[in-house]
Amino acid sequence: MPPTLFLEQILNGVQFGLMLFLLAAGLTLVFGIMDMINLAHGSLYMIGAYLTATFVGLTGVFWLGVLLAVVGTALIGMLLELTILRQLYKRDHLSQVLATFALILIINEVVRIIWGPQPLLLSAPEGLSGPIEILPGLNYSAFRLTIIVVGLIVAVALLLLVNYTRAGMWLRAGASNREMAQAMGVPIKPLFTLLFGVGAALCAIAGAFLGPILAVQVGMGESILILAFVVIVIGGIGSIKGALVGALLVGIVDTAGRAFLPMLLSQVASPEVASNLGPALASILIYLLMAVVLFLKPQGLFPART
Amino acid sequence: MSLLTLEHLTKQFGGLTAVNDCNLAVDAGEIHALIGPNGAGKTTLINQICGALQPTRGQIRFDGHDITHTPQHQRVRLGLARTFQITNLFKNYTVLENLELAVQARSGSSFHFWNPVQREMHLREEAEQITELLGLTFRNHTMVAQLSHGEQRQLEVGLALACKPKMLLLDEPMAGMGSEESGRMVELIARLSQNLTILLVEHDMDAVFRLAQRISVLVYGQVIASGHPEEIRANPDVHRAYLGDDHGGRHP
Amino acid sequence: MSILLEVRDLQTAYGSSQVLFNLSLQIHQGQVATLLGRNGMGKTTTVRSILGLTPARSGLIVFAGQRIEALPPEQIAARGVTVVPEGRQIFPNLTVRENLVAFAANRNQSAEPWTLQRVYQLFPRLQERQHNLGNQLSGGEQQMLAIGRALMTNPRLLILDEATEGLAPLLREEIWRCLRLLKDSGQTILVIDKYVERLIALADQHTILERGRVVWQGNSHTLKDQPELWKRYLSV
Amino acid sequence: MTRSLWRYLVPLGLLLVFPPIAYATGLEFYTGLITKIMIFALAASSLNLILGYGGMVSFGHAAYFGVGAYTVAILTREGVTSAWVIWPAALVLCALLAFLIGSICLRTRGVYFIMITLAFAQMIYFVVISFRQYGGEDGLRARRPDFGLFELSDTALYYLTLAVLVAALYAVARLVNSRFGRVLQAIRENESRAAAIGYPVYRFQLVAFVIAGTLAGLAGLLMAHYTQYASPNLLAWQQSGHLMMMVILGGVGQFWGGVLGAAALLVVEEILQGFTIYWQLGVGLILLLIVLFAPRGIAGLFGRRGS
Repeated sequence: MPPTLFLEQILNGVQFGLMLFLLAAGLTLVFGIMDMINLAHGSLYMIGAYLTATFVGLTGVFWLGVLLAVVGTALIGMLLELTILRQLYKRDHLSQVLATFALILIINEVVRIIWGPQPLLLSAPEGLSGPIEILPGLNYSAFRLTIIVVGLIVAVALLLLVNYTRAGMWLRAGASNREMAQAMGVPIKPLFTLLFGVGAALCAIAGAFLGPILAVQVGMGESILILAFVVIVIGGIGSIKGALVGALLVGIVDTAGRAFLPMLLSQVASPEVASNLGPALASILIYLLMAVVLFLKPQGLFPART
Repeated sequence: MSLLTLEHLTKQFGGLTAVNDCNLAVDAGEIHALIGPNGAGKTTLINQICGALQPTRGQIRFDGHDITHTPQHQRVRLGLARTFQITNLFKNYTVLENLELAVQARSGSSFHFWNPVQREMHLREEAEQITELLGLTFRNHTMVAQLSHGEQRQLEVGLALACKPKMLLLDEPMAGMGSEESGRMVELIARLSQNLTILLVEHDMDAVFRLAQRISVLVYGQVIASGHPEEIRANPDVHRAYLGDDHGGRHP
Repeated sequence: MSILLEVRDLQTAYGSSQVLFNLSLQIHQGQVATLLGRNGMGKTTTVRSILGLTPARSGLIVFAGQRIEALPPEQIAARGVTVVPEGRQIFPNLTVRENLVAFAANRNQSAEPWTLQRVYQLFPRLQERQHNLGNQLSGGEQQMLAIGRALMTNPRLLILDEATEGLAPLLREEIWRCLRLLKDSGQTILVIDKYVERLIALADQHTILERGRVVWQGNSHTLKDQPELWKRYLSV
Repeated sequence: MTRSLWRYLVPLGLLLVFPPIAYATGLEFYTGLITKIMIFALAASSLNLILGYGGMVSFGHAAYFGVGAYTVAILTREGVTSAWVIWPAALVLCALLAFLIGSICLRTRGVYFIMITLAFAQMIYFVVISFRQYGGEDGLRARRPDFGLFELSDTALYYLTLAVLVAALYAVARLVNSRFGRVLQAIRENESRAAAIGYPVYRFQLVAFVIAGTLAGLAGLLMAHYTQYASPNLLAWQQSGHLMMMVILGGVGQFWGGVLGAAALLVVEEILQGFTIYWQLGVGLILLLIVLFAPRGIAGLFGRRGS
């Protein structure tokens, strides 16, 4: 296998992993801090992608469209928190699963009513549609490279925010003991609303940049939601660092598995078996990864609470 | 004759050594108190003796058996029962239901899927005997969540008793109690010790010096002194590490 | 001396079961006051009502001249009421240092506020462990951290709920020494504990609760001379 | 005693006489709908056994449901037609699978348990759809097996399903009131205390997990008889979610929770599908309202206690 192909797949894995991180970051914070399972997190990703497609279409400028979509999704996220999700913090996990599953159904149908059942067209901005040579002999999509840069910037900003600012300490304090945090003077309700807004904004960024690569369609949130959950469970719930490591692991393993497993398999098995089993094994790989991690470390790689 | 012996028992959590090469022998029939500053590893020690935690190194012998690697439920069968520092009961069950569960655990297999357990009257009868012993008969049908703190602490001991143990591990049975309730608990423990060996972890020095025949002092996971109450009271090391000037007078 | 906290006719309930009945008390600026009583008599509930964690059903709570009984806990805290809670409740996922600095403020506008350095001076042990997480501390260290955390907000009123519970005798002494120091510096304190003799030596004003009602109020002098009171309400 | 007995006999009697009446009045369609409801009632009840009574929130219960169905499809395709082979094969396979998955998953707790059960179900899903000779993503036709004694018409399937459901529910009712059931519920209530009074917690949970998996396999088997088709959707995580919805909707840890939840959800879906193509919007709104205003599920509304 040529090394450039290998490198390209690893870069694809990093790119996908960083986008997964944006989704997982919001999810793990909401989960770790409010002890709230929010299945509708994937719906915000879908809303972000739809809004991006719409705003890019309206304005004709990709980056302006993304900006508007991020703001719009953040507002929708905060609105959801204020109206419905806030009622669920005190409820058990099962009620949260049921209610947010109901939200998925509702949001999916509303999106279908507004935008219709057909997938939307969202393409990469023109200047970034071609490849650029990043190493001698290695051409890589400029848009994917942009995604990596954007993902890295957001990831670093988020890590700094959570680990080194007072708001970050308040969030972590609220995660372990909400009442005590309040008694120490943390304005917990607005903080949570804001957190939801930030989580939704991160979803929208992921939706905006993955939209041109994957499809913008109803149901896009659910399949990626499962991946985001896998990420935060591998990383340890509530840990931003864990989400980053987990996301990169899942992104690389998934991408590389899909690219290389069928190839590897065809060297040891018949082509028919390889073409049959290869994709299946590749799909299983991340779940296998999760099962192994949980078997060895039942609290994930970086447990936030002990 | 020692009923329980710990030899070189060590427990590490990552880099932290909670229990460090600890040796301890508890004789049959005695009340042996284990005291020491917070964080000395007392609860970790209890957790290893009862089997909730696996030791990193060392050996635990109980009643002639090496139980270092015996699963928790088998240690209960061998006669080793514990209470918890923080009350740990079946909260939404009544007092009798709590005790019936413990009685059931030691009377035959519970892998029976067909016959209604409510028909097994002997479970209830034995549970009632225990509430009588505890003086909680009037609470038989009260939900545990509705009991006072003191009553919950009593039931905590009762659940361990229902296992018909040879030895009780009591982890701070007086925790959070007022002096009146503490007094009742001291009486109960004294009464139990007529038929049982007891390892008592407690901060209430009045209770410890009233009850214990022997005392061991645990500091940084190691036993720094072990002996009769007068020896412990007179031991300068123990004063420096734990007792200080205050001998634990609660209320005047 | 001016009144810092006044509680008047406070009634508090959990669901349908009422816990506090017409409870009234006053704490003057610079005083140390106590709440005494057996377990389950309503001491912690009183504290929770003052903090806004279990809002009062009726009655007044006036702090520094303003009514606070209807405010959410974070606003009451912002006005300068800080608690060292029962069970310490350190944030386990924050380091010792973060536990201290996360809530730092100068809520009593002190000219010489508590700072990280001063807290480390008071409890050198905390400095040694400043990069450890809260859940890696021993019980005694957690208690010191809970006190340090409260001091870092420079509270106008410091509330200590069972700050010596579950501590080894030597550590208990350490806490008493610290409280004496705070009193001498002019800190207003409300303390709940069961070591009556210690409290008589430390505090100015005492309130005894029995089943959610105030059954006695008075100063240390009077309490010292009435041991029958302790017998009746505090011990066997 | 007699009053409570009537409470069971009246619905059972109605179910027994329903098919001929439906046939006479031209409402055969509803015989099929009720068969489907009974199948899901069995699947949801099996989940309720571990989720409600055992406190084990499995998010991968569809795995057993789907494997039960696929066993029928694959065996009949491979020429095995006797129900007397297919049924035991499916049940044993599901029991083994539940044993394997359970013995790994039960080492974790809480959310991690939810996610690792999901992971195993996903693995099974992807393995099954990778076999193109068994239909891949299109699913596989499943012929009705040969019972020897009778022809499995739609009506016969209705009665067979009814018989299986009644027998299974009776067995579950016995189980939750037995020694085992009491311990299982005690472990849900307080695991560390259950261990401290001498119960091997892991073993109890694993046995319950295997029983529930086998019952779900039984439901899946009937599902394949009903639709004569094994669809990958039966294995998908949405199906696990669907079963969980039924249990939560009906009442977690309430004896009738699985049955009520399955009936309510399927009937609502059926009705809304008749009105609008956006029927999921209605389902979502109803679920949301129920969570917000009826936290104990439908069984809770009737004020019955499960245990």
